[in-house]
Amino acid sequence: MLEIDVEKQLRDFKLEVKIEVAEGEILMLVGDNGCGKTTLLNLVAGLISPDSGRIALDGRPLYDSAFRISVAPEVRNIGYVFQSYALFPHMSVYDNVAFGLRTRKLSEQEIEFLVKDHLEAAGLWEIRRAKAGSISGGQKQRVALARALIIEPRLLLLDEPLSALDVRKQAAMRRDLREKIHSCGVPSIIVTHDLRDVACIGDRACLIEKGKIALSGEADDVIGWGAIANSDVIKPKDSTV
Amino acid sequence: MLEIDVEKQLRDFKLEVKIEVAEGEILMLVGDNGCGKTTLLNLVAGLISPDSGRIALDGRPLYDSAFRISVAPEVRNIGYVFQSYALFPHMSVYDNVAFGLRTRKLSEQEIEFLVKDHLEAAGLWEIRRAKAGSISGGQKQRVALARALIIEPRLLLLDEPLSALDVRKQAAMRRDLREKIHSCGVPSIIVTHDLRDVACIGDRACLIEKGKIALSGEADDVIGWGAIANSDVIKPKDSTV
Amino acid sequence: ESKEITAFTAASLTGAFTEIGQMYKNETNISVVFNFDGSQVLRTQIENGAYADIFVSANTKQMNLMKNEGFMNNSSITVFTRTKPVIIVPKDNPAKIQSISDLAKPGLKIVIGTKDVPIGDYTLQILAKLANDSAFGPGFTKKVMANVVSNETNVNYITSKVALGEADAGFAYKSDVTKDLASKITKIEIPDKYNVIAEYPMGILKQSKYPAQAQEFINLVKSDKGMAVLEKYGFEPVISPAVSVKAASNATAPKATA
Amino acid sequence: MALNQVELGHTNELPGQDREAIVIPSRTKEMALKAGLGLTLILAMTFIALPVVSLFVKSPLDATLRSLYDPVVMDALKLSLMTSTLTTLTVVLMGTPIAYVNARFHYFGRDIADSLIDLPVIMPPAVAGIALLMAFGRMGILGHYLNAFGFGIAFTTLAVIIAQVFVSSPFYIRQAKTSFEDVDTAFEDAARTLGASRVYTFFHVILPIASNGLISGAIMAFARSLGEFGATIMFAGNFQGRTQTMPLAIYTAMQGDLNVSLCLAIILVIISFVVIALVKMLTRRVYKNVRD
Amino acid sequence: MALNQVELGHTNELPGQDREAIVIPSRTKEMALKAGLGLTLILAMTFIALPVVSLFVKSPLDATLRSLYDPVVMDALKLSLMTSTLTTLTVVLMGTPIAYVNARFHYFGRDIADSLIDLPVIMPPAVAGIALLMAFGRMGILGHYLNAFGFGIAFTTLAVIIAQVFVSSPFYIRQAKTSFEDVDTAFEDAARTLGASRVYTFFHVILPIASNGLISGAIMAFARSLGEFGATIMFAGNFQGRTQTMPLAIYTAMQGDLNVSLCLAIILVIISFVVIALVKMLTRRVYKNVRD
Ligand SMILES: Nc1ncnc2c1ncn2[C@@H]1O[C@H](COP(=O)(O)OP(=O)(O)OP(=O)(O)O)[C@@H](O)[C@H]1O
Ligand SMILES: Nc1ncnc2c1ncn2[C@@H]1O[C@H](COP(=O)(O)OP(=O)(O)OP(=O)(O)O)[C@@H](O)[C@H]1O
Ligand SMILES: [Mg+2]
Ligand SMILES: [Mg+2]
Repeated sequence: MLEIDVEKQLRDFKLEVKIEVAEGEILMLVGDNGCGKTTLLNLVAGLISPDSGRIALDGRPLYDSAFRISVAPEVRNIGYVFQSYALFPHMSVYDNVAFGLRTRKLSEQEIEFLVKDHLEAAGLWEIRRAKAGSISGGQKQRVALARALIIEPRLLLLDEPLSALDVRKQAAMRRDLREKIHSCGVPSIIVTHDLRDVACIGDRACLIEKGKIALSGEADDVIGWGAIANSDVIKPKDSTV
Repeated sequence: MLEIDVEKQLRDFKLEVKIEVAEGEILMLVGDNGCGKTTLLNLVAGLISPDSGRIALDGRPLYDSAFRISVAPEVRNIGYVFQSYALFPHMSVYDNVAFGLRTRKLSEQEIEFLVKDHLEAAGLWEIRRAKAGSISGGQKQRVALARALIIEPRLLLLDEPLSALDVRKQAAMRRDLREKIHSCGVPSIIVTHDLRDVACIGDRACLIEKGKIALSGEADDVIGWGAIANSDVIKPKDSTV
Repeated sequence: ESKEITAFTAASLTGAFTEIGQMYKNETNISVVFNFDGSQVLRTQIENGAYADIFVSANTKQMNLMKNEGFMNNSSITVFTRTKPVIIVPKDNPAKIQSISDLAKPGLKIVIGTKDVPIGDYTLQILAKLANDSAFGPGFTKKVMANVVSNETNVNYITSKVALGEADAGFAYKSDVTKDLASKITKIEIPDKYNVIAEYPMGILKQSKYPAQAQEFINLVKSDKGMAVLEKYGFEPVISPAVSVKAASNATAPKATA
Repeated sequence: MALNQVELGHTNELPGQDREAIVIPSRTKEMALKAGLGLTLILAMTFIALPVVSLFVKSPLDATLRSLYDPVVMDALKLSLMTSTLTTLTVVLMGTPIAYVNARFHYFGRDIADSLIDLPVIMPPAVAGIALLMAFGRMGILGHYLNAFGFGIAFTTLAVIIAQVFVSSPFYIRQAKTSFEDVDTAFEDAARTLGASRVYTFFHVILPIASNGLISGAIMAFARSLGEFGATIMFAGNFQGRTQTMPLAIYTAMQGDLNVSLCLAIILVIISFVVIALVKMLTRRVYKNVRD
Repeated sequence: MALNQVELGHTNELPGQDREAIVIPSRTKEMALKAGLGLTLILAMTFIALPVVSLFVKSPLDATLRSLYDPVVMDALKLSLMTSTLTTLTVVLMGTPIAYVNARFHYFGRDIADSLIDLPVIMPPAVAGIALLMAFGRMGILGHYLNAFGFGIAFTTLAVIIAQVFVSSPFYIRQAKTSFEDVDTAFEDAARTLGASRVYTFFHVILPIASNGLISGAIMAFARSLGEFGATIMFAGNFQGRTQTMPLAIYTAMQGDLNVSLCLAIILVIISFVVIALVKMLTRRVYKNVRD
């Protein structure tokens, strides 16, 4: 279980969030641009420090201002898809995806097996040798996803992970993501602006407004939320997807 | 009218596209990741050179391999939203949006008037002084949109311009974009993976597959295309949006 | 009318000539512009087109080369001062060197000039004389050479290293141990029978636009007033102003006359 | 993301070994790393600082202050600051386009041109001085013609600047080239589509983004020209008030008294240090405005 | 986007003024710009190349080749290449952590430490040599203790390397620092979340991304130490086979015969040029593999 209860003063407002995400639960974060979703993920990942509060995973603190604990990001065991991907520009697609396995000192054989598996599933095997800077935007996003999922993390943080995927990949990925997370049972937070993502992937959803949780509930409730009502989204009729 | 008829050998396949976009017409480009949409926009913008072919705007060639003509990008008068935004990291939000006006040597007064107008419309006026590197992803996309639209270009190239916008902004922008383009009457090409964009903004749509145009037709036909059929998208019931 | 004459002057004369230049200005209202550098560099500069009225060399070799290349007004060349090499040791003298014979002690650090700079040339001449003397012999010279840790290209490097205590001993000109350096360096005189004399010639260049004024400056240097200044800086006056350059060439350096 | 900067003092705030050690498995490693880095830093800084400090310790400071009133020293100091400033300006004006062209364009002979730029660094300074005399001196390959028009360069203040430019320009050009290479071409593309010409793009987009490296290169060139001795004394001579910069004055003083020359060296070091620190502070402020 | 690179020869392929001039309004400007840039480039290259060329023209090349067989020259050349290589290695090993720490961490006294690094550049080389003697010489502040253990540095090959490191390290450190500053921290963040420690991140992410600047800085430091004279002769002395590097051999020869010394200078320049060009070619290949 992931427990978050943090405060952080940002440039324009104060971020104050208290949420819990259970094992295998998928929490969808929605909210206006600049409301603090990415910042929240960065806090959980340990890339920035909260002003105060506590973050704990499975009962163990990752951050605790009371005890002055702050666990380094590299031992938090997180799968993080950055909003801007942050692919290593000097590495090939293959090496980007293999990176997290190499830091875990797997043998090259195991690495090759796993990477091949993930790259083929993502339709990236053909361009495995291309440098990460010379592939298309959607291909970059797929690499970022594969890179984060391959390490079988204890916690998933996905920042708009499907926004640049093509229609088919998007549909397939929604299905895959939900299955994968539920089967491996790690707490997951997914940021999105697409209410279909909320409906198709999420178990629970939170609406953030200016750094505070404004609404929270079942994923299926989202459409009814007034805060995002004037959207043109219609909930899929059947949930085969 | 924009006429495109170009060939370009890419790493994995050859791009061969022949399309025309009329004044005030909005052409939606859809297609799998890596099929060549961004590359096509770069060719039209003059950022890369085709191997051969011809690109003409209002009858005047922008590029013509037969006559060895290649008009520099800065005189093509294009509004281009880059897929990765390409905001100038050393400039504030304000200066980013004002950039295209400054190159056109408008007076600072006119610039301030116009920029204020656009920033307020995009909800960015409060963060006008923030450096482009220190704003959220969606805010960046809004800046990129404002920067491209403010110069009143002769041609609009928008590469997934709404993908990072929040739900409300997305809906508003779809409406705005369509109105704006139709009222100023410039040919426009919009790349998207969101079929709602196609349905709500576009006049016409093209499906690209491995560098070739696979299908082309009215925007409303898209849902019927088999090539992207296993999508979970349902066309909005009413077109109030 | 503000005339000035340019004197390319060996760097070791910096203090003395700056003073004499001031004297000259006071007397004639003509200023002397100095370019202080190593004699060899000054020659290179003149060969490459530098303008000078007077060339003041720290050794006869560079002056002879200039003469042979036809730059000098030969009749104007005159030796105006002398100095002689001494052994220098740091004031606290860690190696306890009292006389020339101590230089052969094994393990010393001795710095000398490289053979192409005058001080190095003189040092080798002195060592050769010692080798020929039964009191020392070739073995002595060999031991001294074995102690040499550096062949310096500039006398400054020798005095600096000895003054800082990095070298146990070195060979330099008596005049190099200035008033200020005397607090850090002890001079050990070399017996005249082994020593050589270094001569400083000066002369007017053919290209000079003011040969008369230049000659006046040379005369001032050689006058009693000029000699007094040079003496103040540790140089030895030339008793007979008529010594010719040829007689003073390195190979046939006469025994000390001072 | 400036926010993500982790401060070196950070884990000092972690709890003692006795309390929560299990939560932070990399803590000991982290500590060891920091200790190692700190040690390297201290050792290296000592290595660089010790000689400088020795210079200060072993020289009489009162004499240093007194020599400031010596007109020879004042002349040399003024000349040094003046020529080094002009040199830096020349190097920046001349070197920036070269660096940019070599970073962004392919032309015939680019690799040779690029390597040629480094040559002045390899030449021992006196050789550089002789080479300059052979090129621009009265008998020189080019100077020869200039002289026919009554235009002599060698042994003038101009010669000081030329010598300094020759010797210090490679340091600027090399760093500038690297900085230009590292500017993402996407920004250039964006500027061009927004109607900016190549020149406008260069001044308003590329130059500011590369400015960190350019400033650092310019400081290096300035420092190098302040310390320049060998090429200057050979090509420009050692004339007080005209070509005698501080390093030349130091050399000249060394003929008489080592101490005096060390005093001059200390003056040069202190004043240069102050100037460079000021430049850094000022440009950091500008840079902060530009970047953050 | 390497694709977007526009080649300098590009608009040469445009049609003549008579045909389609109206379509390309910036053509004349573009031509003028290119002419201007080309001219600047040619002028600046001439300025740097002319002295080098003069050196070659005015010296007898056969004598140059002959002097290669002189054992003094061979000794000096070997010593120069050996010491400069070791110096560059030392500078890179010692300077890289300093540059990184100064680029990424804030600690007390960082600004002073950073400015201190530049001081060796400002010192005229002979003064640097004296400062080194005062620190590490027999009577030096530190050398004094070392000497008590029978460990003398001055007048050894080690002293040559120390002098070169002292003089050339600023050039590497400054450029490395700039390169590290310019690496986007997002890549570091990504690596950390993927389980990479600080050290792993440094070697596998930051170092490769900054490599362009690091290599360029190392080349500068190498070139600077190849040309180093003043500090070396002051601190290490001039002894054939032990401390007489090429620049020292050149100065020594200069005292006797200028022509001989120029021959040696030409040898130094040619060999260094070849070495540096080779290093550049090799690293460019590596770099291409890394980047493209
Ligand atoms: N800089 C580059 N160098 C070489 N090849 C590239 C580069 N950028 C993209 N490509 C390749 O060119 C092809 C077309 O890429 P493009 O960016 O045009 O795709 P796209 O249609 O925009 O895809 P997406 O929907 O993911 O943005 C792809 O195969 C891609 O891998
Ligand atoms: N590097 C930064 N430095 C300072 N402020 C920042 C930085 N990045 C973002 N901000 C600001 O912090 C606030 C929260 O940003 P954040 O990136 O968390 O928004 P977000 O919810 O992820 O938005 P989006 O949906 O657009 O991605 C915004 O006001 C933003 O402008
Ligand atoms: Mg975000
Ligand atoms: Mg694209």
